[in-house]
Amino acid sequence: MPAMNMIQALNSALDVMLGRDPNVLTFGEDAGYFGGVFRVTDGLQKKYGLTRCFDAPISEGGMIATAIGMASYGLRPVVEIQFADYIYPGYDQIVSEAAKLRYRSAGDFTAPLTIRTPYGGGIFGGQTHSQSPEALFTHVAGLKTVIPSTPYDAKGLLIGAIEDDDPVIFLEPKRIYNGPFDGHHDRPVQPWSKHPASEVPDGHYAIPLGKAAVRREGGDVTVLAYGTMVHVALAAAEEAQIDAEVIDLRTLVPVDIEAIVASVEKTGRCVIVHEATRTSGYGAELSALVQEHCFWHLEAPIERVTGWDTPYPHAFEWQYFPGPARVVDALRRVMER
Amino acid sequence: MPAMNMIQALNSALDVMLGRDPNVLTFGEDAGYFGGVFRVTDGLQKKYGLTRCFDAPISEGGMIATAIGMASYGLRPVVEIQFADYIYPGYDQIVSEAAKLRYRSAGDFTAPLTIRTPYGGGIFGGQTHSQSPEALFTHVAGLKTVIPSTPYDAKGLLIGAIEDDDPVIFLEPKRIYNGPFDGHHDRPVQPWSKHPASEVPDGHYAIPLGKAAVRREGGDVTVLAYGTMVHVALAAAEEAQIDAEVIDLRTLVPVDIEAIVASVEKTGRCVIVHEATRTSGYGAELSALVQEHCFWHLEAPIERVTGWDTPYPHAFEWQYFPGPARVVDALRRVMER
Amino acid sequence: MKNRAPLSLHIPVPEHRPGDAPDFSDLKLPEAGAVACPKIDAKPRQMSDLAFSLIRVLDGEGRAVGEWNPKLDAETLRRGLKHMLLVRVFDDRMYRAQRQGKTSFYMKCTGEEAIAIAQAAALEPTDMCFPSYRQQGLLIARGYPLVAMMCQIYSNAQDPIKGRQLPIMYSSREYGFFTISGNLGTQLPQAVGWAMASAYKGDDRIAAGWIGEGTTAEGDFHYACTFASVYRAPVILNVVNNQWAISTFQGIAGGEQATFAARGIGYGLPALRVDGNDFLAVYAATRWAAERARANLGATLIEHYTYRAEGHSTSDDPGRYRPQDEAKAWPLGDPIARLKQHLILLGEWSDEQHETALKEAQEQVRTANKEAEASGVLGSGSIPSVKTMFEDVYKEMPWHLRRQRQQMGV
Amino acid sequence: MKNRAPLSLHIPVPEHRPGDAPDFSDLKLPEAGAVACPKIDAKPRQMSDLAFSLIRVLDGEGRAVGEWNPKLDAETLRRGLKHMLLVRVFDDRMYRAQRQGKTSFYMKCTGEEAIAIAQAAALEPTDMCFPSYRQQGLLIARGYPLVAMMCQIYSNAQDPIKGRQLPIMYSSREYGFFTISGNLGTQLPQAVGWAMASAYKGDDRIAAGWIGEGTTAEGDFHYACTFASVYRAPVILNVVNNQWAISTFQGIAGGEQATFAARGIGYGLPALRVDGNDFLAVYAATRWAAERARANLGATLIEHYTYRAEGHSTSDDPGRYRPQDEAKAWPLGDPIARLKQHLILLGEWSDEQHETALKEAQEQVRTANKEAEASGVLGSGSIPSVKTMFEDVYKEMPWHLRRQRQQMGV
Ligand SMILES: Cc1ncc(C[n+]2csc(CCOP(=O)(O)OP(=O)(O)O)c2C)c(N)n1
Ligand SMILES: Cc1ncc(C[n+]2csc(CCOP(=O)(O)OP(=O)(O)O)c2C)c(N)n1
Ligand SMILES: [Mg+2]
Ligand SMILES: [Mg+2]
Repeated sequence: MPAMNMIQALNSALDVMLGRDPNVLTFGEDAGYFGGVFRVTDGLQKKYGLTRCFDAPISEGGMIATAIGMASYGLRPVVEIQFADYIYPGYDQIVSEAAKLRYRSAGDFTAPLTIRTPYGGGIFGGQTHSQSPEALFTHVAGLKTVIPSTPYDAKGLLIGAIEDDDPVIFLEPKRIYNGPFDGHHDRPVQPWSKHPASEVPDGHYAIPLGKAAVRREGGDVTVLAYGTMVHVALAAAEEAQIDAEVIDLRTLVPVDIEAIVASVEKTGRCVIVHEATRTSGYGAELSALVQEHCFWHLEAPIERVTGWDTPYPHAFEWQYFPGPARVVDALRRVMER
Repeated sequence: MPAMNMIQALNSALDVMLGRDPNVLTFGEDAGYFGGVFRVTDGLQKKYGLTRCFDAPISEGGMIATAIGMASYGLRPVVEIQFADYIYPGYDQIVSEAAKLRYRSAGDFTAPLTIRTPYGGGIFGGQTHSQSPEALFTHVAGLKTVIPSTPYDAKGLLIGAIEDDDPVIFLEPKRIYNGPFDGHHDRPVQPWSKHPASEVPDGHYAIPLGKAAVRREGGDVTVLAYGTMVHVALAAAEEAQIDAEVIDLRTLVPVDIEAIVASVEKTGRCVIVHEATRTSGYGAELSALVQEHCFWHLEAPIERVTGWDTPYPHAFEWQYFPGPARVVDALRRVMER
Repeated sequence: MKNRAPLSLHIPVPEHRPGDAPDFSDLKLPEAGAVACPKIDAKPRQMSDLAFSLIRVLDGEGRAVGEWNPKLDAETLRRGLKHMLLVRVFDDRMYRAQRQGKTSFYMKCTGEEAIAIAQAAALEPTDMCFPSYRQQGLLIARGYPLVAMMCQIYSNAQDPIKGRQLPIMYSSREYGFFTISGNLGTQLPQAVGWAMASAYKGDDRIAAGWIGEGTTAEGDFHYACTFASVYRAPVILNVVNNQWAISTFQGIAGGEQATFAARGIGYGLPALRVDGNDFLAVYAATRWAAERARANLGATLIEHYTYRAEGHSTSDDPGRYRPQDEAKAWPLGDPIARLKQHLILLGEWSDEQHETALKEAQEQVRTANKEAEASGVLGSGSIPSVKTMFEDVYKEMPWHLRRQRQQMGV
Repeated sequence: MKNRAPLSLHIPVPEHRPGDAPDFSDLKLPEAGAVACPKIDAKPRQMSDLAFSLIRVLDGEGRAVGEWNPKLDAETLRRGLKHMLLVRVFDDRMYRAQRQGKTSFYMKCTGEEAIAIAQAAALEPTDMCFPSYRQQGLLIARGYPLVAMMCQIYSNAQDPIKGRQLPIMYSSREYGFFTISGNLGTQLPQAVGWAMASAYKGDDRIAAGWIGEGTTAEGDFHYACTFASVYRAPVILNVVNNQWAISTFQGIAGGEQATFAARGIGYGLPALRVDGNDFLAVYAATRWAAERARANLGATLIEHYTYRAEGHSTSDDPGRYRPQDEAKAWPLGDPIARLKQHLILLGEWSDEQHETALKEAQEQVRTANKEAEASGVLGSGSIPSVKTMFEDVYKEMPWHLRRQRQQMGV
């Protein structure tokens, strides 16, 4: 099996789906001839032709609106939003239309579209190339929100998302496009090829939405994470030398509540990690769910390790990024209790 | 002191501020000559002239964008969005611009604007006239989110919001514009005039943002609510005959953490009530905050009573609306623990 | 610069307000038949004058004149007239139903019937419509059951969309009628996307979308025009300029400075401005745009110039912001009366026939309403099963919705 | 309909791609001086041809010709030339700084210098600018310290915006330069709002906003045009058509079907299309629009037709999507060379003076950069105090941010 980085894995997922299903097409800003600023659609226009993979006007609202129209016709469009920070002009079409089409028409019309977009920090992108807006989608009934953390999952989940009959927000942790990142920015960059999850089958395989993955088994504390933070959490668990169980949620809505409850009931402790700003972040929902389902098992307060409640400041990339040190502190705090 | 309903109180707040400060102006769809579909700006164009209170194109994005430009000039614009359900076309300007102007320019430019908009259900408005989107704003650093529950507070908080130097999302519980509503839709409608909080001074007074109000003192359980749900919670407390302390948050961000902690440390129990859909609603943040600050005081799981995770269905107004019966059940559950 | 007058802010205001006598005397209208009809493959720039003029076919006497005359057979004209009558009768009945407390809300299209009815006639039944809430005529012209419309309005157990939406927010894939959104304008770029998909698949169906003149200020209008122009989508973009957006006159949407049709010019789209109360003119313009779209020549923007004869909705009282009876003064008249006059002039119709047709329409609506009310009206009688409240959020119900349904005890 | 060709989806493609020889031969350009200059109070419809033509003043020999010739004195011209030189030298230096790893990102405006520099000269220093990231020339023409720009680019302790933003996202209220947003287009309707406020206050300052041709597809462009038209805002709306949006050619933004200036017609805005590489034409058009705005006649849309001579940013390699050296083939040449030629023709400039001016610019930039680097570059040297990371989110720091700052241990 070839070793792929996350970009190649995502490209392979699109390649497979364009090859299998004539109703799949993809478009976005610079996504056609050039293949996308992150190269995820590289080569697809050449291989499948102008109308299967093309450039779009700089109009996130227009892209998502036309994709909804295409989906209502019967296609399965995949829209690339160049950075998650730029998805807001399309927010009305996502929230008021894509998310509600099936419900308001009692299933008469549906919107099986996938919106792919790179998110997250760690790349010195400043406040408009580093955002983590997942909670703005998890609050919206009718949407599914997916975030992969490895090349293998990226391909399987993207295929799962495209084949899903509901609208999916597919957030790609751009910091780990080219290699896993545990938050130690001062250490040499690792390529994916050294990581087992870079072994990606060429053909079709789908990872069902709604299923989490236990990345590290442990008995003392449960760490809930997704995207880049999965790797940070794993590093922190090692460094803290705490028997932590690290769960990669993979799908935020619908979330894999069984996996979460099973783990927290076992460990009695929980740390939630995300890059997004803290207040009303998805960590709040996870914290509420855990205490609702596992209250009598909790031996310490649930901790949230998150981005600060500020925009992402260019000069303070690593002071803002919730790195392993902060996760280690949180793990120690919950264990002390 | 005149008895005012919430519409009159809001109108009075705008009247006072237009009279005091030539830099205050207000505009919105149908807000000029006609005085707004809910009559909140009634008479203001006649009194202050065309340029102080005027009609706007049907362009929430354009209204908020131009208001930001006006605010950066030095004005204090008050924008009316006809229904909160229609604010999304302006979401990018709110999140990417109004919320970030001060930070990204290090205070060189600021956006002291107020966005007023009616929200919430209970009026058979269907899924596009009943939404409660507060959590989509509480997650955004740089925004303040305010929700009044009485005429007195509506005026004082709106003046506080207009005088505040940061952008404020001011959500008006339209179900209680004309009278308090405790969720008993089968009982005769009460006018505000029978309620003490309808005594509203004519002149200027401001309620500082960030301060909650204890609406009912109690020792057994803390109920956190805002807007219409404050009245539902008060009714539920009576009906359950439980010694519940009902806190009206009034400002969601920055939230009055001291009031919350003081109460929950006293009661050891907490029920959170809001109309918005449950998953990633503001109740999740409240739940997370309470268990982080009061973990060792909690004697029962924190309960959330919220709207279901569906759009607001026209035929099921009262099955969807989180009425007193559901709050009573929650109060009983937490007390049984 | 200092010795120049200070800047001042311009706020557009309509010429007449309550208390004034309605007066359209300074409205300049070209004669019927005055506007030339270009070939469907003509270059948009060569026809940009059409955006500032007005395509009219029926003249004051009810004659059909000029190059845009679609020369329709009497049968088609009679069908159109009957459909317009049916829409008006339906609107009156449902308006009363709301006043009687049988539902929460209703919206009429009185005075604008020609637009949806003539366009439905000019389009193929398989073409896809993305309407606003004022194109109920499309469903009626396509033969959608009145009972189904009424059950939607009553949110009763027979409501095809299970009581999920506000009255008049119909949806019917089968009849090529896209689920109506309460959010203005969103459907227009969706129509463009549907049309792009049709072209992508080598289909022959085109799409049409409708918004009001007030809604042109939304970004969605701009998205629709941009994508339709760039990808030459086979779509007709209709702007129904009934001159009012609730209480707000068209000047606040930009109507003071240019026509709404003129917006098309900047995108290189053919832009037609049509007398929206003239069944023949609306039919001809729509037919022209449809042929152009089917010939892979791309999209057309059509402004339908009309007047909203009644309130915005049952929640609105136009007497508070515009002169009483302004509707009666509207120089382009009533679409039903004008088509009737034309048919009578042709010797294809009579007052007696008209009376009969009206009675038939009333009877049809009465019967349908009886049946609909039998299934219940809002707040009394049958309603959809509460269980269904949790369905269709997703294709399969996830755990959290199943759990919430249990908490609901259903 | 069945016997007609099936529909097909049109995807615009540029004429030339890597490997092709650059070729602009089928570009039709009117002669310099060919376009008439209307009075500032002329009706937009009477000047709609301007949107499809091109205002040019400098001809091939460097003569200034035609009605649009602003007849500037030699001193103004020399200042403009020196400012353009300074911008280009500054860009080259900062581009190298990024390549040397001293910062994360940089964007040049090479080939587009005339736009910001001529417009800064045509506007009053107190007029408010809402730029995109390609109008660094505005700051330079207004005398903003180069060191401050460089400290922003290096995110060091002297960065006026405390390291909060990506390089080149300058902000200076004092110099009438609005804080640049990473989100495209948002500043254009904000400029309209600022202009409305100025008119509301009876001020005499006008506003100007800039976006690229690709950004016209955003809703913000439509909002800006709509509000500017409806409220007659004293604002100049500039679309810089450099023909590329990163890798995407202008056809994907609608440039295949019409000009970007033509968008103004539908809003009833005067729409000028200008040779963006012609200092005199840009100056004249801007002056015309500014006078019109100050006379309470409202907004003007200006398309500056130019060519993005280099990569989109330091992250971009144009060789991957367009022919090598296409810039050199651009028929409207280089704005610096053209103004230089004009000044020499006037006898007001010489190659020697040009050499000296260039050296002075290089010296000025070198000195400034020394000073800036002394305060640190990205990742080494001084940075703003970490405490400041939590400031300016709100005017007063709320409890949760104070708490987070404590957790951070600062
Ligand atoms: C996005 C959005 N903003 C505001 C509204 C509230 N609203 C409903 S109808 C209407 C007026 C629409 O006027 P117009 O577009 O001219 O259509 P008409 O009603 O005249 O047919 C408004 C402002 C809405 N439904 N959606
Ligand atoms: C809302 C938004 N969408 C996408 C981007 C990513 N982006 C940055 S620059 C750019 C191209 C802009 O092209 P144009 O408007 O022509 O300006 P130019 O760079 O040519 O000056 C894109 C797509 C963004 N910054 N903001
Ligand atoms: Mg209208
Ligand atoms: Mg460009």
